[in-house]
Amino acid sequence: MSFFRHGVRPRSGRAEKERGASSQVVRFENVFMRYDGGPVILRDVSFELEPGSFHFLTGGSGAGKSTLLRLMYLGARPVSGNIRLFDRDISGIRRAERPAMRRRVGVVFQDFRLIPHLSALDNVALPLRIAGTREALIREHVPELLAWVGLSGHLDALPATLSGGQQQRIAIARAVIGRPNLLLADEPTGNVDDRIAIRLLYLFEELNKMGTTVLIATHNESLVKRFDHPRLHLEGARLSRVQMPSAAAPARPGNAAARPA
Amino acid sequence: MSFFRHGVRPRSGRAEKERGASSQVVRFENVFMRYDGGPVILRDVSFELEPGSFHFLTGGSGAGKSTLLRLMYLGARPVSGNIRLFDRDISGIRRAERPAMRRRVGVVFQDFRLIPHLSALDNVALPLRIAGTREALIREHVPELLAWVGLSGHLDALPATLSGGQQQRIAIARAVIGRPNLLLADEPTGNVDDRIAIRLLYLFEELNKMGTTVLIATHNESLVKRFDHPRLHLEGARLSRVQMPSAAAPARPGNAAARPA
Amino acid sequence: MWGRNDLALARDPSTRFLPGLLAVLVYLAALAAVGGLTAQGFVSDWDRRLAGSLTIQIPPTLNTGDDASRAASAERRDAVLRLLKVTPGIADARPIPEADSAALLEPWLGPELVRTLPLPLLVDVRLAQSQPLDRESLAERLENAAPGTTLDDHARWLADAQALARSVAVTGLVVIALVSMAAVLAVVFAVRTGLGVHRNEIEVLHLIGAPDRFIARQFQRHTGRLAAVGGVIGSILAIITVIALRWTATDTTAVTGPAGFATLIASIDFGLRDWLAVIALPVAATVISTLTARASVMLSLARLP
Amino acid sequence: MWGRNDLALARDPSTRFLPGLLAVLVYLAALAAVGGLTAQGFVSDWDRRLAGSLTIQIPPTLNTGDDASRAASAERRDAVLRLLKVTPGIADARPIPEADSAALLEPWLGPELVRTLPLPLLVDVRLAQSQPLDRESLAERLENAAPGTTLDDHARWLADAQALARSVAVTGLVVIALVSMAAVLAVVFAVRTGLGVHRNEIEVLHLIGAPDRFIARQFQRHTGRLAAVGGVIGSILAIITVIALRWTATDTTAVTGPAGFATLIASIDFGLRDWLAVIALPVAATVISTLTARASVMLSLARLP
Ligand SMILES: Nc1ncnc2c1ncn2[C@@H]1O[C@H](COP(=O)(O)OP(=O)(O)OP(=O)(O)O)[C@@H](O)[C@H]1O
Ligand SMILES: Nc1ncnc2c1ncn2[C@@H]1O[C@H](COP(=O)(O)OP(=O)(O)OP(=O)(O)O)[C@@H](O)[C@H]1O
Ligand SMILES: [Mg+2]
Ligand SMILES: [Mg+2]
Repeated sequence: MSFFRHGVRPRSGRAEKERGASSQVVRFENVFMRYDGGPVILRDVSFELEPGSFHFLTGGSGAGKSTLLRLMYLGARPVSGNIRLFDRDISGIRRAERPAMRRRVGVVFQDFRLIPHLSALDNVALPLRIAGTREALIREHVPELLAWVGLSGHLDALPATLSGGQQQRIAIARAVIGRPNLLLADEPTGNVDDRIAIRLLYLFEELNKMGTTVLIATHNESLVKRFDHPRLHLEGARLSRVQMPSAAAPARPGNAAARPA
Repeated sequence: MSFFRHGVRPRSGRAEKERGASSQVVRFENVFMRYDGGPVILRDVSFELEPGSFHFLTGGSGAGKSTLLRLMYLGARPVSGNIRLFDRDISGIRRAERPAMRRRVGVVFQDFRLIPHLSALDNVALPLRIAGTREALIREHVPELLAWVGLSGHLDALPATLSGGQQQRIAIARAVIGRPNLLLADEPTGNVDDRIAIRLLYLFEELNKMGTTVLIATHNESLVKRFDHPRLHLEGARLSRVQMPSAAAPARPGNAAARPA
Repeated sequence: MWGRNDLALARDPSTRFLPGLLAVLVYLAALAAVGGLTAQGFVSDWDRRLAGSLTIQIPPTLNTGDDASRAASAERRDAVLRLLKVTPGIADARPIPEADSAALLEPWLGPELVRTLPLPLLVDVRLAQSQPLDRESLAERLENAAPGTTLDDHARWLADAQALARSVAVTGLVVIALVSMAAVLAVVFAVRTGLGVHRNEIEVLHLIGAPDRFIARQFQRHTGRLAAVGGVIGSILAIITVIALRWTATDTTAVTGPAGFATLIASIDFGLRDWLAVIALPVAATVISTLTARASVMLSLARLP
Repeated sequence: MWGRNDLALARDPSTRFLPGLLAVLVYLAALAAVGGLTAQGFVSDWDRRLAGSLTIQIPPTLNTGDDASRAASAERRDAVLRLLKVTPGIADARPIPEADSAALLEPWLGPELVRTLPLPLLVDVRLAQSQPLDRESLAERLENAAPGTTLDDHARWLADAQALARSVAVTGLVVIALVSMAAVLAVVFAVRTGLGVHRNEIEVLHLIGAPDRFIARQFQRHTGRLAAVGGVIGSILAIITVIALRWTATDTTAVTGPAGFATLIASIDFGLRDWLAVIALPVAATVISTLTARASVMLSLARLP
């Protein structure tokens, strides 16, 4: 993936990683969350994600994984508690500043959320176009990334004419194309086979090596076991850190970064 | 699941299974399939599904699993070749007869396809209402089935307010509520954890025991391994039968019913 | 059972606008219809009034000023009036006061001349509706009673009025046709767009085995209901507008005198025909919307395998 | 770079209908505008023509028939004409032939009387646009040249014509206001519904970090373009209709004579003002649609976190 090394973002991912020692990408403090009139989904949740860390997020269906991610990409507001994103209290961010914050976060939505009338290429190019990237760069990098996820033959296809797994890979490409500081992926391998799932996880790891903090919500136990990253587990509206089955300390510095309260 | 035994369909599933010896639920003969201007997706595919059989359908992302299922629920027409459904050549079925044929097939769509402005209950009740079932029976059976898939607390929720896995379970409930003769499930466990996935497969097996022919497209290898059913595999536009890792002959009569050409 | 609540399409926010759009269009069509009917009614009323009247002219004696000729004139007038009273087919005969005929002529002759000129005596005659008048015999008997008396049946004016009535009627029809065409187009567009939002649902219903007529029924009922609501609102607004316009026009007439369109508007009276038009429009809107919805759904369905 | 092709909303089939709807509405508004302008132009033209003319009446001698009085009349007329020729502010003075004045009076006096009555001599005077006329001094000198001569400046007719002009203008304005209001409502509804289809896309763009103005720009451009297309089609159709109506009306006039509305329609001439109105309407439609799209998107966005 030469793309990530010579990519479209001028700033270096590593720089952020290095100065990240004293700061967190995400920090939850006593966060409560519920939807209007519904049950409590997060109860007194506190944790932090340090820069460059890589976590899985697990939990039963309906446990609140998507909701937790939604709070991080400013897609919902907590009922109470503090959330800090890139060292800023999100309740203090003005509306006009929010788009810039959101552009630092890449999101793979569980239901993909592709724009139906845009081709695969245009869907993936969207974050770059929003950021005002030159068209020449877009023409260079987007096809490269799409080739990497195995879609070089489908650059001009509309989402409706692609298979479920192909759509999911476009959603992933769109989330990573802007080399975000934080990547949130919600069930990113639910529609692909294990071979592609492993390839996609390598993509995330590659991005992570460049400094991106990664959080992946997944049900895929075999994937969680195969990739030796720390796991946050949601159950009964509480978040806990699950001990690795392998006692060996994780190799990457980021792996120790999650400290659930 | 008392539901399936005392269910809403007056006719017995077993009766079909017994008289099914000489007939097939699905029979493909030299089927070619491609979308307008696209590559060939199915090349000279021949196989049959006998009544009461239970198969998995595997293959890489974009291999054509969803397309194969689409041909079976009359959602697309093959370029050439013959498809027989319930012993009738589908090219000879008049338009007016197709709805009745389709009601004998339950489909779990890969992208769920729930009606966004209908509650969970109304979405699941849809096939019964189309078939003209009495409202009293609907009020009795739909909540029972939704409880079984773990959604008793969400009867009145709109799809948009449900988690990915919850939506998927509604899609499954809608496919099985009418006790179809043929159940086609496209990646039905991509958004749920293994515990729920196993529970859902038990549901399909229960239905299968009542006589329904089941075909499940899936990427979930651990599920395929755990449930000892024959597997059809799509690769390079061709369908083949995969030998079971366990040499033991399958216990159910239906398991031997797939004979790929 | 699966009757009224249907697909719960009513909960769908995107179709909220259909009643609004239909209200606007039915409103326009209702105004056009009422305007056209009124204009036509006004003209045919005028037509009828003119056709129901005659003016009789008794020529003056040429030497004015002296009392003898005045007396002679008065005598001739009375003879004519007596004759008219007993003629079958005449409802009423009323001499036009001299001041009035003078006013009629003043713009043509100037104030000076009117005062000095010997003016003819004019008698306004209303014909009876029930009985026809024998004009020829009347003219003959008038000539006997007061030689030189003429009978003006407004033939020239009538021809003009009829030509005017024709053009008003044609213009009115053209306007109504245009507005109705626009309304039908807008309804078709609106319904088809509204259904575009439901394309996915139509496909799902089709694929899970709903017969075409089941799907069409859901959407045509829903659309018909929305159209009915919009149509009724539109016609109620139109009625309110017409009543308000009449009030304003009556006031305007009081200020400017009986001139032009204000008079026309002030003369609008809501009759049976207008009520029928105003009731027919929402019904038409509902029927058109229902049929459009049905046709659109059937068209979408025909494209599906 | 991310300029014209935008979100490729143009490929979206559900917004196809907006140009159609806008074409219909601009068409209606253009017809109303042209109709209103024509009616007003017709009346003010009449106004101007009357205001630029005078009629001078030279009273007849009372004893008609004998040649002496005829000669006296002719002499007085010539004296008046000579005087008028040298009066500053008068462009032209033309005696109305006796047959014409008789025809004017015939409907009022009847054919008999007109033939026997001593008629005044009428002189039609056109005023010069460049120079004002001193009416008082003219009246005085006329009285000297031919005693009893009066000067009719159509004051009464003018008042009536002005009242009519007022009501026509008011009616025209009301109609244009109604149609415009309807058009604006329909456009707002249509645009908001069209955007309803894109609710999900707006949300996605928002969540992946597109600033509000970026999202609004996409939709307002797209909508503006559709509206411009529809508006232009509508005004072209309106122009064609007006031209077609004129043709038909000219034919009708030939058949029925110069009566009523047909004459009015036949007199429609496409002037600068009409062209401005016809150009202004699609521009207005585009601006309104663009602003509505912007407001709707901003409203959706305001609801998002
Ligand atoms: N927009 C919403 N409004 C109301 N309730 C919601 C909304 N979104 C989610 N919920 C509820 O919140 C709970 C948690 O949902 P969430 O999507 O976070 O679960 P999840 O862990 O992602 O589940 P899954 O693995 O099935 O995707 C569910 O019970 C769901 O019904
Ligand atoms: N409606 C369509 N029009 C054109 N091409 C299509 C259409 N649907 C699918 N395809 C193409 O057909 C191929 C097979 O698609 P299909 O959805 O059957 O794959 P699949 O095996 O279900 O994959 P996945 O596991 O990712 O869902 C893909 O390359 C896809 O791009
Ligand atoms: Mg989720
Ligand atoms: Mg698929």
